Amino acid sequence: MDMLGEETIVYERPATLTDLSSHYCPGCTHGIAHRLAAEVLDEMNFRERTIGVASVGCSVFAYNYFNFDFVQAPHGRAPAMATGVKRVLPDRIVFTYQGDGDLASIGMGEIVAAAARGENITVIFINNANYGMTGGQMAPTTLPGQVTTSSPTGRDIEVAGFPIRVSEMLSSLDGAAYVVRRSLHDPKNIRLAKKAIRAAFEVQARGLGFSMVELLSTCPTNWGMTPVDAIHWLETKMLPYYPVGDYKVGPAVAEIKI
Amino acid sequence: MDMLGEETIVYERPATLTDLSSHYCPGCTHGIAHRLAAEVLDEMNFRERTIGVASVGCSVFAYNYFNFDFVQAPHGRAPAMATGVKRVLPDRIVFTYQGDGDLASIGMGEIVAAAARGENITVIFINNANYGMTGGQMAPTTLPGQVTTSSPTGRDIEVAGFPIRVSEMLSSLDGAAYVVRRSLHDPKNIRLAKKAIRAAFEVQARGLGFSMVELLSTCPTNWGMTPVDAIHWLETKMLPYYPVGDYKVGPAVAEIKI
Amino acid sequence: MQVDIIIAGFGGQGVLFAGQLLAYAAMDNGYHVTWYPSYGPEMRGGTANCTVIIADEEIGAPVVGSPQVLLAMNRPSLDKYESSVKPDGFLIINSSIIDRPVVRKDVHVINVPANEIAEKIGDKRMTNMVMLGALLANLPLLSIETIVSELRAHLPERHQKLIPANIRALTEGARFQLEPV
Amino acid sequence: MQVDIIIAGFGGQGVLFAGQLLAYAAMDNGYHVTWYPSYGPEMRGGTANCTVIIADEEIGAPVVGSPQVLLAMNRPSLDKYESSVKPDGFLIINSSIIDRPVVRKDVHVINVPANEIAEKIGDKRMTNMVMLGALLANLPLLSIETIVSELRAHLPERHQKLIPANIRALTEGARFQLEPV
Amino acid sequence: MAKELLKGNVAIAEAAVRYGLEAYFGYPITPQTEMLEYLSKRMPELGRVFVQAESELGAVNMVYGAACTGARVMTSSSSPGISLMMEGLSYIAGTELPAVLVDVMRGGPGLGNIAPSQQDYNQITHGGGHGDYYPIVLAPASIQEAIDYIGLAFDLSEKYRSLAVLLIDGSLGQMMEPAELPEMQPVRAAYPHWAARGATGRGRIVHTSIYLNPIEQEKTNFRILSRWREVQANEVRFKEYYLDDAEYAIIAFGTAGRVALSAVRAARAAGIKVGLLRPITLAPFPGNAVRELAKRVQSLLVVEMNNGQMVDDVLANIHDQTPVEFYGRPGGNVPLADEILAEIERIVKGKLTLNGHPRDRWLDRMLTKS
Amino acid sequence: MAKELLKGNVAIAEAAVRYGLEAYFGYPITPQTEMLEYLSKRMPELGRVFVQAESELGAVNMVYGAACTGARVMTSSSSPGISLMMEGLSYIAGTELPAVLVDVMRGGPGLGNIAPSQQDYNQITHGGGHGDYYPIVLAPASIQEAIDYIGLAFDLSEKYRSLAVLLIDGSLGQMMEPAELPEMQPVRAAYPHWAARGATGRGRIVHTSIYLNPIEQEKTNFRILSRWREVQANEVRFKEYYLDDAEYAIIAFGTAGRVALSAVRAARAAGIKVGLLRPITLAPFPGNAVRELAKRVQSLLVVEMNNGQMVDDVLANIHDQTPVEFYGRPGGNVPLADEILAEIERIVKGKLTLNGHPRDRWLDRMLTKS
Amino acid sequence: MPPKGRIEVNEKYCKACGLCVEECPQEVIGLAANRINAKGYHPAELINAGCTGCGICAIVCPEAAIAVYREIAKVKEPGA
Amino acid sequence: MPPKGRIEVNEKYCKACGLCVEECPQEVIGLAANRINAKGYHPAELINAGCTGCGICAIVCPEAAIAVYREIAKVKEPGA
Ligand SMILES: Cc1ncc(C[n+]2csc(CCOP(=O)(O)OP(=O)(O)O)c2C)c(N)n1
Ligand SMILES: Cc1ncc(C[n+]2csc(CCOP(=O)(O)OP(=O)(O)O)c2C)c(N)n1
Ligand code: SF4
Ligand code: SF4
Ligand code: SF4
Ligand code: SF4
Ligand code: SF4
Ligand code: SF4
Ligand SMILES: [Mg+2]
Ligand SMILES: [Mg+2]
Repeated sequence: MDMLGEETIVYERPATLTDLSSHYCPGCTHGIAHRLAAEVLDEMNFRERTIGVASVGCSVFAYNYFNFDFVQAPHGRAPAMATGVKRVLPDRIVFTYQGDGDLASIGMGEIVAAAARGENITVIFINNANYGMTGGQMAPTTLPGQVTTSSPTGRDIEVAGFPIRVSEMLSSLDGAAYVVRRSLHDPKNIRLAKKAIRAAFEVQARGLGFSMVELLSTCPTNWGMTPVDAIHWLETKMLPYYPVGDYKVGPAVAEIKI
Repeated sequence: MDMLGEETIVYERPATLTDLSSHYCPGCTHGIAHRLAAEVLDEMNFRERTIGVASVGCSVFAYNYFNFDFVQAPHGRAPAMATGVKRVLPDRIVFTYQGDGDLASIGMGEIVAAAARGENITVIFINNANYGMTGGQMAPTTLPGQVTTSSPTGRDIEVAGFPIRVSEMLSSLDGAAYVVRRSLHDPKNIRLAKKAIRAAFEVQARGLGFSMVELLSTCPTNWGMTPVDAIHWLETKMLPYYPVGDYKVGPAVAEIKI
Repeated sequence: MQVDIIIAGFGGQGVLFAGQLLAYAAMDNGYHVTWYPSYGPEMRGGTANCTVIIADEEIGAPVVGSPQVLLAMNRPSLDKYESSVKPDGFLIINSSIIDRPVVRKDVHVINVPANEIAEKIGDKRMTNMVMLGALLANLPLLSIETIVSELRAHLPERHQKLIPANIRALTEGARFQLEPV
Repeated sequence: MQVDIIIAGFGGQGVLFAGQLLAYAAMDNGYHVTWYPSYGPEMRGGTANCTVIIADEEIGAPVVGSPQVLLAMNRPSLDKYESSVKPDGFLIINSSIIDRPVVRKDVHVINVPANEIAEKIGDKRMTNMVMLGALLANLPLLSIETIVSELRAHLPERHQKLIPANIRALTEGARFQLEPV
Repeated sequence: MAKELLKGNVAIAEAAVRYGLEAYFGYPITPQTEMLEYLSKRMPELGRVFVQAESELGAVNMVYGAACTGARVMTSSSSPGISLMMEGLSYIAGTELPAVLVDVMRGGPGLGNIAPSQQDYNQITHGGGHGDYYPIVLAPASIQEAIDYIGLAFDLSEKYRSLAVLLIDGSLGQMMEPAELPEMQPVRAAYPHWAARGATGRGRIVHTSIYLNPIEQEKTNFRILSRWREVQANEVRFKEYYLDDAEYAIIAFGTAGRVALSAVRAARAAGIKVGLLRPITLAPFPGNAVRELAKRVQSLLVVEMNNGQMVDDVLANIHDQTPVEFYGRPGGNVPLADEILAEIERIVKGKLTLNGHPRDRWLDRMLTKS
Repeated sequence: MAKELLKGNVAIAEAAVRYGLEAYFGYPITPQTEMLEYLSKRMPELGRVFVQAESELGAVNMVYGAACTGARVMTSSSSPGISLMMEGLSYIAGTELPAVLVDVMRGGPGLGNIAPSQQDYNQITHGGGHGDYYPIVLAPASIQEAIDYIGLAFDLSEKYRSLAVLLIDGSLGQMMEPAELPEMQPVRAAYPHWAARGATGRGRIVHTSIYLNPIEQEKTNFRILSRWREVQANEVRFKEYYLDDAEYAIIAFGTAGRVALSAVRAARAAGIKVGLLRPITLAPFPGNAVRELAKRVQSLLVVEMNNGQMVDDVLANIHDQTPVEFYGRPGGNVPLADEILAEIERIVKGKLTLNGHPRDRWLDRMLTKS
Repeated sequence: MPPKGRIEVNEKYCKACGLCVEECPQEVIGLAANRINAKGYHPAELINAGCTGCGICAIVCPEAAIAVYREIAKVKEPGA
Repeated sequence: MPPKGRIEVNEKYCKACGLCVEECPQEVIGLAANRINAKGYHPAELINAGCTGCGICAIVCPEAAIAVYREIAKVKEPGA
């Protein structure tokens, strides 16, 4: 393409992302979530006071991509580890980045306890309706009838039960200040997701308590789809079951303007 | 008292209770919950097909008091253990009996998963706002400001967070068929509690999924009160925070007439 | 020199506190001392006991099989420990509620109607102090005065007003002399 | 007799399946055999390889340091394993996408433009079969026919129609003769 | 039945099914996930129980519950997941119930990696959970053995009312090898007298591990230990290779054992009289066999895929003066036969010492190498 | 400072505070709950961190997080709770972080009881978690030692970037004894270079235990083991009593050690030349001291409050021909000095054997007794 | 006329918690002042006439210690 | 007239997922058919004129591979 005349930068890779190429599969929206977190932390100028907590799942290596301090938690225990960090360093920004297997299955005890305690941390929760890293097994978020490697004939609700709507569930807790669900399937929703992440960190910076942004995300590889088809599947299958929305916006939070 | 003329038995110790004197403190309403479960199982004629799952808490020895098969689970894991029993023996009646520390703290992962799976078991959940067995520490259900041995200046919500309303929380799960809260503080409420326990076992017998009856219960010893004062404290302090009510009554459940 | 004392009774009879007073007093008198509680297999409403060891050298085992002294506040305690007391040892019995005689013939038995004395003093909670007084009188290792000053030091503020009653209880108890075997 | 074969390439190049075919054929021809996959430290989108060991006695180690045969489907595989091949061993190279010559002088190198041949056959997925054909031609342990019958036995129903293409690929590959070192 | 080319994880799962597995509870973790995946299809097909638990804690406690009913029940996991099961395993042991666990070990500690290792030998054989208890631990070295020993695990577990663990490394889980599966056996029809299945026509049965009275707990400890002594007396298993005329011997289990076998063969080809003792039961450990062997050879080489764990059990059983050397590859590395051959050559050269710990000498060599 | 009459659990908690404890995370469990209760009051008073976690899993992972920041941090629990921490402990070890754990052991396995025991010796010293790792384990036998060694635990833990465990039995947690607390020391002002506290003015710091490449994991395993060898070389601690002229020796730790001391005194009074070696560091184990001692005496008696666990470490260190006998009381029983005295008298009578395992002989004796 | 009832307290179980005393609408239960059971508690007993056999004491008793009986009302003779 | 823009794809990051191609409202992005990057992907590139610099491609890119530039609209001269 020809060079333009005098130009302005509309979009640039956020400074807080390292220059490492990611290990995610092509089209996996984990990458979008990473980018949004980086953009927000850059905008808030929080790089030097942020400590991330990676979980176990495809995002286990999240620490490779962010240029700030990071620790890596056992499967499901990121909220507890984040609690340890945050209590010792209350003026730092501490967030966990967790998948749905990690947060809603093995880690359910820790996320509920952290939310109930009103732990002043932020949780970025990637709901991709399966266990990505281990090869696509059923997660608590797997849809009824969805075929996975451990629900080979489709999730049978009679035997494997019903998907957990985590945001709805956690919103019943008094300690939760900000709990919302967003989706990463199109530009508009991505923009809204970014705003929510910003709000969540703002909640933390103001000491208002537990904040969580659930993000509907694709797993093209294990869903067995192209990235574009995966986006479509998310929109048509996941969204109806997991409506985007604000499930808990505490009174003090409602005043935050992004 | 003088003997009466021809008389009828209005109330008798249920046959399913063993003749062992309990280890509970005087006035502890754990005993009422035991009695109600025994009455219901007797009425339903379920003794021979019931398997109880005791948890870790003051009720760890529940198995001593019921004259049917019983197993004893690690702290918090009763729903998982019950799942193991029930899956192998789907036509048996399987119930857990758990305290609030057991169910809502260490065992949160298991209870949420069991409810989400729609596990066809019944949970009798004793909420006494503290850890009775270990000497009265703060539980997830301890009220704001309540003094316990691990919240010596009263539960500080800024640091220790907010009590969890378990019934409300679990009712958000699709797998939960019947989730209600009752209280053991007066005859009327005890009668309602019994009805709820009956309904819960009925739900299970009909294969309708997960059922739980939360029972507000006293702990005179650790609350540092007489049994009568404890009843009063339950009524005036706990009830407002934990309203009795039906939090989830699935459609098929609503048809059950007790 | 080493003296092993077991104090045993119902939970609520002040067994553990009586032992602690002994331990404080022993420490402040320059002895080595250990205080070891045990709650028995019953969890609630059961028996409680503690072992106090007072010695003039480093103490090994904090638990003992055969104490020199048993302070039995109730019948189950007597039943449980009677046979373990060392020959020539002391058996201090709360005769108010222990309704059977001691069987052993090779120990010194001191019967103290502790409940009654305490009630006479006007405070049932003093039973343990009556018993402790009897113990001190028969085992001249620590003085009643020492115990009183430990009471002053360790009774919670709101109970300090009970010190006179405590002193009376100790003194009344101390009147129970050794009966020859 | 024991032959150690490493087949290595990108995930998706059919590396693991080619190895399994060899393993099935070896088993059905009465050999001892092991097939051992490994995914390298990268988790996703990385390289894949497998080790196939064919022997006439019980097989010890299922992994080997120095294979007799390396089937290199891509450049990273050549880079990684070239130096490990046993002297006098075989190096079967997918010359379509490996853009450097083999450095070793003490091994037999067979260059196979496998991608191109597969595309000529009309199915890119046949690359692995072309390579396998070359391997079989140079290591006369198992016949192409055996492999074909394993294909019939183990290709999923919906891929059975590809068998003729597979046969062509194997045969085309088999035309690549040993170049003397 | 004819031999089939089978992947380790799948072979174990199908063998368990054919040996009458009634219920499986598990949670995904590499490198054992295929077991769970396979059974998620297979068990429901047969009308048997499969549950993907919420976690390994969930899985082990579902096993605990199902074991109380007398059912043949199993779970499987890998190192970090096994650590999460420690409380549950201790309870199962304390309740004297049979249950089978498959541990497909990976590199550790911590999250480590998914490559094959034997780094959990101590955890599994010497009690990673609290309290005195004694799991039976079987270490197959081939897929055929894995098939056979999962059946043995069920039998021993039930015979001795004990935990039985099939302990393999990731490579055995992932590799394929021809092996023969057993015939399908019927699920049991009669349950043991202690099975809690509802008190129909009888008094209640209670399963618990709490004994508030220390004397009662001690009796239980003695009972468990007494059973363990029977296991020690009756169930020690190991395999010997080339030991008849051996002047040197290797001791290694599982994959390390089969790699060692390759090295032994290579050494034999070079005229070195070396043999191999491969423990099948890691617990009970074949201590007598090791002791007798030590008397016959000039030196012993222990090979493991860890920092040296079984080597301590070997040393503990050698009261004479035979030098022991160690070679290990922790962290998810499988030693190559050549590496072991080099070690054999080294010990043949002699100049071995009885002083110090073989682990220390090994680490010194490894650190100078790298 | 003057001596005070202190309860073990409270003494440890207050000592930890005075040694600069910055954060405590725990969960109630008898017989260690007083530690948590005490700190629930004490830590907030000082503006330090106290959190009652949702479980032991929560607690250990809060410790893990706090340890990443370089803070002095600790948790405490008892046997079943410790089992739940195994995964987290393995992660902490794999991440090479300092952290302190207090384990107040109770009778097991399973739920067992709340009485004092030493049944978790193997779990704690030989790695109850997965992977090769090596916690430093200190075993005080009095409240004064518990106070002193909690400080030592912090120091060693930080010096070697290692887990350090204070391992006591329930009786030490529950008993009272005069002891002197240290002066209040200030909380640290400077943090180690590796502390993750926000990347102000520097590049990022990452704490993880994952090394997908087995070679990197192996390097980590070697690094951890190398550090452990330093610990073994520098930090072995034990106490000796009456050993100068001893013809017989007892080896026992913690409460069993102090009971043994009473028995030794009684035996000495009866003219028996017996002494006591009491390991302070269970890991590193005082193997050399035991070996040298074994050469000097006619026989050794190991006493434990379990089925015989440390006895295996004793045996492993004795390459000569000294007979070893064992006496244990598992299940929450504290042996009486008289019982040990009887054992001393038995070994003095002689007729000991070098064959078989002392545990087997002991169990036979116990079973015929009861 | 209210129905006539009576209760039997199984003293083995009673722990003198007083809940039955508190809840009895007829206020006819008390704790036996001068008697203790094997566990050392002063067991509950009927201290006055007037028990209606309403069963409330049994409903609130945590120890299932109380059995309640009620006189069967005489069936009215036909024609009466 | 719509604004004029351009994008730069950092080929090191691009994995040819095609999300930018799909979402570009101007349909000016394609995957380079004949070129692969170090990881073996055909990277995205502008294939037609008409980019408005809207930034949508960057918003949907999971690899943060795209930088977007837009020409600064000439400020209208006063009086024009
Ligand atoms: C204790 C433990 N159990 C199991 C695993 C294996 N494991 C690794 S990632 C994962 C699931 C991750 O799924 P999710 O959290 O949904 O993340 P995603 O990969 O889908 O982003 C599991 C089960 C583990 N590492 N540790
Ligand atoms: C793993 C584990 N952690 C802690 C304990 C100690 N513990 C026993 S009971 C109990 C609390 C019980 O409280 P709750 O469940 O509320 O029952 P309650 O006694 O109040 O009826 C705890 C923490 C244990 N036994 N196991
Ligand atoms: S497996 Fe799924 S979640 Fe994981 S990187 Fe690939 S697409 Fe993303
Ligand atoms: S401690 Fe509390 S809950 Fe436990 S038996 Fe006593 S009163 Fe009941
Ligand atoms: S039955 Fe009714 S009236 Fe009679 S004692 Fe009981 S509560 Fe009182
Ligand atoms: S309610 Fe029951 S336990 Fe309580 S005093 Fe009455 S009879 Fe006794
Ligand atoms: S900036 Fe807009 S118009 Fe330009 S390439 Fe990207 S999406 Fe298309
Ligand atoms: S969205 Fe990003 S990664 Fe995907 S094709 Fe476009 S530039 Fe490449
Ligand atoms: Mg996921
Ligand atoms: Mg409770």
